[in-house]
Amino acid sequence: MKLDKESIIELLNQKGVEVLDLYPNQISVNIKKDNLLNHLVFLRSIGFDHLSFINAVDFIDEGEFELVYHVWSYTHKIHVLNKVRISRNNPVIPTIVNLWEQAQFYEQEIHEFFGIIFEGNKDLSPLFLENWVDIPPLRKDFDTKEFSVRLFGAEIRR
Amino acid sequence: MMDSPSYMLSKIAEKDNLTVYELFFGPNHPGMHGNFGYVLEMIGTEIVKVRPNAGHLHRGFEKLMEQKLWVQNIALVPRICVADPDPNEVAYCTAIEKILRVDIPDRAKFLRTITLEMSRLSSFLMGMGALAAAVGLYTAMNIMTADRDLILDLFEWLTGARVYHMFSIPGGVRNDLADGFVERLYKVLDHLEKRLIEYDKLLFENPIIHKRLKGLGYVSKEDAVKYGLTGPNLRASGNPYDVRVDDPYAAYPYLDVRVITQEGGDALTRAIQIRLEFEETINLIRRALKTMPEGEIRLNLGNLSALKVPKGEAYAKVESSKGEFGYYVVSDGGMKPYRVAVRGPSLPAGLLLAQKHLPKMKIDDVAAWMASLAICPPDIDK
Amino acid sequence: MVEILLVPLITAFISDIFIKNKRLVWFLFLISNGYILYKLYSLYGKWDLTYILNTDYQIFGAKLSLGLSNNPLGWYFAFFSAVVTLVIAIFSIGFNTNSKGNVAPIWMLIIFANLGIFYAADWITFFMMWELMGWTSFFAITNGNTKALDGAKYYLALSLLGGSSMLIAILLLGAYTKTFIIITSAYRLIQLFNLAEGVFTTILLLFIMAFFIKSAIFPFYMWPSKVYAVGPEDYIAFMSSVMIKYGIYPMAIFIVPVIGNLQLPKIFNAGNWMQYFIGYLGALSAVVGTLLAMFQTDMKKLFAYSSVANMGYILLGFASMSIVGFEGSLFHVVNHIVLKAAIFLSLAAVVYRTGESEMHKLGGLVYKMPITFLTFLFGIIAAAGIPPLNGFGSKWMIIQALMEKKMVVLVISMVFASTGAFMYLFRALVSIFLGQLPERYKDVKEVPYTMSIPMIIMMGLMLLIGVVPGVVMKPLTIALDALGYKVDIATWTTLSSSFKNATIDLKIVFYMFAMGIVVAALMYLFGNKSETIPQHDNYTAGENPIEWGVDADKFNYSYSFYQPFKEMFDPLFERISIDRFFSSIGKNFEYISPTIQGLYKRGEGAVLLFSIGVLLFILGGWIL
Amino acid sequence: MEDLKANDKRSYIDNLIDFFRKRSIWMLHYCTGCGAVELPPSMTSRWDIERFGIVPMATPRQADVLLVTGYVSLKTLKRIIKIYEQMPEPKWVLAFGSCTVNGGIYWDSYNTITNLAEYIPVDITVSGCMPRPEAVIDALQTLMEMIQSGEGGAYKKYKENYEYYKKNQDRVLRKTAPILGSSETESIYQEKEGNYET
Amino acid sequence: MIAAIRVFGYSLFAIFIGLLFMGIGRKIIARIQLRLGPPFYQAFLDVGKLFARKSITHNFVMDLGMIMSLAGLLSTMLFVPVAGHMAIKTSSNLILIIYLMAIGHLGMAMAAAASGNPNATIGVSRALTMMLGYEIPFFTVMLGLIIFNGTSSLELIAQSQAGGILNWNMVKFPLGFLAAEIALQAIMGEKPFDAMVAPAEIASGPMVELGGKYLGLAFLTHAVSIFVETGIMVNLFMGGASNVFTFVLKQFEIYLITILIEAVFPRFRIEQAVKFLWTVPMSIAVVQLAIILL
Repeated sequence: MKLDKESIIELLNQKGVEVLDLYPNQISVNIKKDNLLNHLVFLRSIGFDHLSFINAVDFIDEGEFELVYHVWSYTHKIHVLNKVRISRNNPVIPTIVNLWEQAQFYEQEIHEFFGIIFEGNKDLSPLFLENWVDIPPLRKDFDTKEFSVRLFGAEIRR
Repeated sequence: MMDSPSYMLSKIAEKDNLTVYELFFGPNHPGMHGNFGYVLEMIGTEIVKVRPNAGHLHRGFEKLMEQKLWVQNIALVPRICVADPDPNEVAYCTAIEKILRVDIPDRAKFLRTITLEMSRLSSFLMGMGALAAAVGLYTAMNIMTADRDLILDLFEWLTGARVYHMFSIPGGVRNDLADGFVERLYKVLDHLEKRLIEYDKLLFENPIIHKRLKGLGYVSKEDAVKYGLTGPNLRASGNPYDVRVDDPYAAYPYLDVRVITQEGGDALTRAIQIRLEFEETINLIRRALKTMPEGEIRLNLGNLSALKVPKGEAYAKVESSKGEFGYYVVSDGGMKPYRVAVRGPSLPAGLLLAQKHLPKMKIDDVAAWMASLAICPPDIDK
Repeated sequence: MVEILLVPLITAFISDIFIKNKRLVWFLFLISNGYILYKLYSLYGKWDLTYILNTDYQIFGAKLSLGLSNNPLGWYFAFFSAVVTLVIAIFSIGFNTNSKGNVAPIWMLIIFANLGIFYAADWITFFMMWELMGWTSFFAITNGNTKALDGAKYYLALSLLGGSSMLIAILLLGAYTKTFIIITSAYRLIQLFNLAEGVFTTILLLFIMAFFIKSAIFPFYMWPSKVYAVGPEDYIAFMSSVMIKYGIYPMAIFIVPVIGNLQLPKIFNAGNWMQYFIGYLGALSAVVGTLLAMFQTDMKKLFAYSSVANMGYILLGFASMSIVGFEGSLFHVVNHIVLKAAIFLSLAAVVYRTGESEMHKLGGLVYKMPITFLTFLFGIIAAAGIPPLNGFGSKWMIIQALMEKKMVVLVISMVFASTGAFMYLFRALVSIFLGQLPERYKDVKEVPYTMSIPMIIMMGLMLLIGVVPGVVMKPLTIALDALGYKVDIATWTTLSSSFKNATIDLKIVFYMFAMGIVVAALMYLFGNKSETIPQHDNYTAGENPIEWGVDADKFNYSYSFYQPFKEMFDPLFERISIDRFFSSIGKNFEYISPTIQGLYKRGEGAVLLFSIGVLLFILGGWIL
Repeated sequence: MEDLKANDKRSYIDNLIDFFRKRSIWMLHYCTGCGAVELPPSMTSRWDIERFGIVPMATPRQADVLLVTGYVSLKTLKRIIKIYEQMPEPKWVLAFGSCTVNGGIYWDSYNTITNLAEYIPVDITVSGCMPRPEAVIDALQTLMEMIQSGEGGAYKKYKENYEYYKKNQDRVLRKTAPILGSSETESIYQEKEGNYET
Repeated sequence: MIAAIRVFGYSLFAIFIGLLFMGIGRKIIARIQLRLGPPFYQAFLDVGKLFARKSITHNFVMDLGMIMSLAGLLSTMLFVPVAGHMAIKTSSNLILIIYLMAIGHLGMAMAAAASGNPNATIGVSRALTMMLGYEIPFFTVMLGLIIFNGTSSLELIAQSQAGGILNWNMVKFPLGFLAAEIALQAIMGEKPFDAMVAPAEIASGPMVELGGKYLGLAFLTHAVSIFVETGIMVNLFMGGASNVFTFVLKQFEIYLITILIEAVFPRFRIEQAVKFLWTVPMSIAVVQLAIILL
């Protein structure tokens, strides 16, 4: 049964989460860290079966990481951006591997590039980088240009 | 007594770890497409465990894009997937346009659509060639790669570059079609349609291919959705989902996109799926050329180098030849993107399905399995 | 002539007394083997020597007499067995320096039985020796090793089955032909065919069953794999090369003349049903033995099945019932004795140094044991029947004979088996000697000279017989002449069949191969120089194996070597349950005869006592 | 003059061998980066470099030329070095695209090296981002000329200056003690999570 | 002495013809693939380069194996009558030829496995499995011819077909020729039966660690094997030849068929290949054999 965007927003509002209507076919949801799993289970139960991917954004000025869980429904044709903010100093969030298995690799990737720890994920070994000793590279305080100059002797071009 | 041989093999491995040996499939292996690796734990010629070895192509795209201007990144994005670059440009530009909340002219939409579909053709030709090479049919690979060049020539005429076109820009496309381009494109399409008969004889109707690929790497209808497969792989398992129809972008709302689905879900079905979609793509380009309106080809967004995108975020997705390419763009209102995150279509297949499928598979079939799933390592590594 | 029987007997008793002094015992073993060989050499040509003890007893009207005779074919078997036994004896001195049990006295007793079988003139002597050999081998196999008990019991159970069927056959034969003399009984049995076909067939089948059990022909192909896997390696070398031929010898002197002289209707212009019966069982054991050998993980088991397959070839030669096939089979007997002994000696050397017989746990030993490797290489080349070495000539003759007789199915299964032989032989070579050398074998050394010299002798023998088959074929021709076969097949270096222009000159083959080596070596020297790099420096698609926790052990493809091929046969093997049947017999056997169990548990002294008892019993029977 | 003398020393045999080498270049194609996508066209029906005797090979043992077809990430660099060292002599290296000269479009990336020639000796660099098949063929033909004239011998340089290359390799592959990142950040991350190994 | 010179001459001739065929074969495949292809003498250039190259060996077994493999095939070649001529006059017994050929395989397999690379060993295991696959149908066809002619001498079989194309076994026993031709595809290791080298699966299998002169020797071995195998086919089915030129031309015809099949087929998996060989060509061969016997 296909639901339109409004009724989904309604449903989510009933659950007590904050919904933002972004674009046609796309809504954004702000959720709390503790509510994450329940929320995703609920979304899945109403037909949001495709986890597009997970990504993190480093809001360094606010001292927070934002994790975005992209979920798409093949029945309702709606894309939901589920945003969770976590503290930058204690970046811990529960894993969703039990919900979607491919999340394993997205979580590994985010752990590698942002240093966010996924509680309950058994394997957070590096996936892409070897012998990385600096701070996780996709954090805003990591300066790739400076790093490249220092390690590879790249010339800075203006 | 009802144990399958592979189950017994894993039992053997537990009992006596000297029965196991390891084989490195990639990164520099003739059967590997791209720079990617699997470390295979094997008993005999059967795989019992697999460790994916990604990251050889990691360039830190997402970091680099934060350093560059909005428009400079147009040069960067197509490089994420070499085989099928245009979806990246379109997805990136669509995301920017979504945040800008502008609607581009219709002709620009059609031009984007045509480049996307041409890119799909070239990518399919490459994918079919890779499949042919994986099972040793180099003649098909040769002819397909040569035919792909016809499309690349057209691209060169249209955009000035063979592979990385940088054709879509925020607000539209760079330039209009040249005189005679459409006629030439029709000719190439006719040629490809004729060649399709030869491909059928060589590859898709070849009994040996059927023998080798039948039942290989079976994905059920439910699993395909569960594991996040997209594109032809999803449709070959019987799911009639296509981003072009479900979440239309560019000119697809004006075109009647036929979604091809097949039941089966094995490597053979996926190979035939590509072949069927290849035929459909030819027809789609013809329809698009017929209905393409005249008019402007881009919006005036001022000096693009000084483009500022208002604060906000958007996710834009595009159906590439391998599946859903998605760009999540966050802007803080400045000259550069605050964060660009890329969803490549190959990750579920290349990493997750590898761990599900490769155990119990023979070493013979790894290359063919990879080619059938169209795994493209650059978009896993980014 | 009797002294060649007495010498091993006396040696066995003496070594029993000095059983604790290993060096002395094995030295005695060597000396007496040398003496036997010398004595056998001097017996060559004296075909009318006999030693007969006539008695007045009659069993079913047949006069009971016990006797030995210098039978040409028996001499042929005995002589070449003795040659190989001597070489194994040299090897054993080194091999047994630090082994637990001491197999020498019992082994000597077996050699006594061995000579008795080949020299027996009548069925009663033959049967006594046969039984003695069966019982004593049980103790030789176990040799103080508890793990070996199951395999040995299995062997004993089959031996008893064979023995009892032979006893019935002998008694029936005596009752109907009124004689126990082997040669005479064969002629009378042929006459019996026209009188009582049922009895004739029964006798023949009972005999054939007994012989097939001893030679591990299908469907009794299981015991070698169980026995060889557990016995002491040097004794197994003897067992696999010499002892497995005990079934072949009576086939050659008794069954083949009987069947060959029958006037039975031919099927498809090719052979009668008796021929096909023997032939198909031979083909089955060749094919099944080959297939099973391919899928073994234990090297001794692998070569056990290889022996089964080789017995199959020999039977195929018999089945052709032509002189080329017959002579080819007898030639293959010697070839197999030599090559199997060589292979098992090199395996014994490997076990001696590494203590491991599972092939996938070995690897890369070529660095450490080059002489063993070369012996093994020679052995497998010979076993695969590749020309410059022995093994080819006999296979060639058998195939020619079968083709001549148009037995197409048999010849195709022969080719299947010998091509398949190439597969399992090479798999053993790769797994044991080539590939990566595991860390734990870094300190392995080549075996001492006492063991490497026998292996070198074996290599020489294989090359000699391969290039100059006359060294075997000349005595064989003379022996067959003495038995009344018209033979004109071989000169010193050529073999021929009765096809048109079908004479091969093995000397020329050798020359051509040598020329090939010269040309290839010239090409090799013509090339730029090469550099030797360590074994672990390998193409790994760019990865560094160490970083992935992959050591030499985990970079060896040797377990489940022919897996895709095996999976083709998996459904077939699941149905074959002959093994289970005999296994259950073997298991239940201990309940049938608790005596053996008790004897075994009481240790060596009891074994000795028991052996002496059996001997006295036999001697008593003989003298009476 | 000196060059001429060097040429004089080359005997007929040398010339013949170089002719063979020139006409039968076997390449190992390390398919890193974008240049890899232009190799199939150059190898197949349209451009067909097999007419010069150039064929792709499966393993480094069989290959004469190593093609590094684009940017080189750190993980790849390690493998390239291993493969380069596994190739028997004489061997040549062809680097594709601007990425292998100065990092190209990825010059400021934290994971791609900027100049391949610092780590292994490069004989010829093909210009372009990415090089067209014509450029690839041109480079291969230049290589053929170099081989015939006896110039192409960067592999000798690798032997002579092994310490230099080794030092550079070790530096970026961090085989020696960690030289990157301030010790403070490092210690912070070590405390926080054990997954970052030093 | 003269015999030695003759042997040397024959060896060089076989190598020359084999390499020439390889070069022409590559050219033909290239034309099928719409390419220009390498020059017809490319194989000579390759071999020249390989021998001039420095090479890498893992241990002496690799050297021994490569020499053994070339020597084995060369000695096999000396038993195959070339237009009725042989280096040393002796009986060219078919069974002997079949068994002698195995030594080449053994040498190659040994050299490959000596490198200790699992890829090479898998290739070897596949090659030997394939050998069991093709030997049976090929031998069945040969058996028919041997029984028909009452001789196992290749020379006599070739002579018995003298006198025009209608006397050729190819015409008399078309089914046998068909079965042998399919088996020959596998003997030569061409597609669809090239699972043993399969680059996309096991990185060119046995050749994975061979470089320089070892690969050069492997090339020469392959060249001689082409000569031997086509030579056997010409003698068996095309009635030998009256002069060397015709003989080589007939050999090329056989090779051409192989190459044409090679160009347009993908490869079987190894167990599929064996099953195929034991069903299709085998049943054709059995029918042929039955026709001959009855």
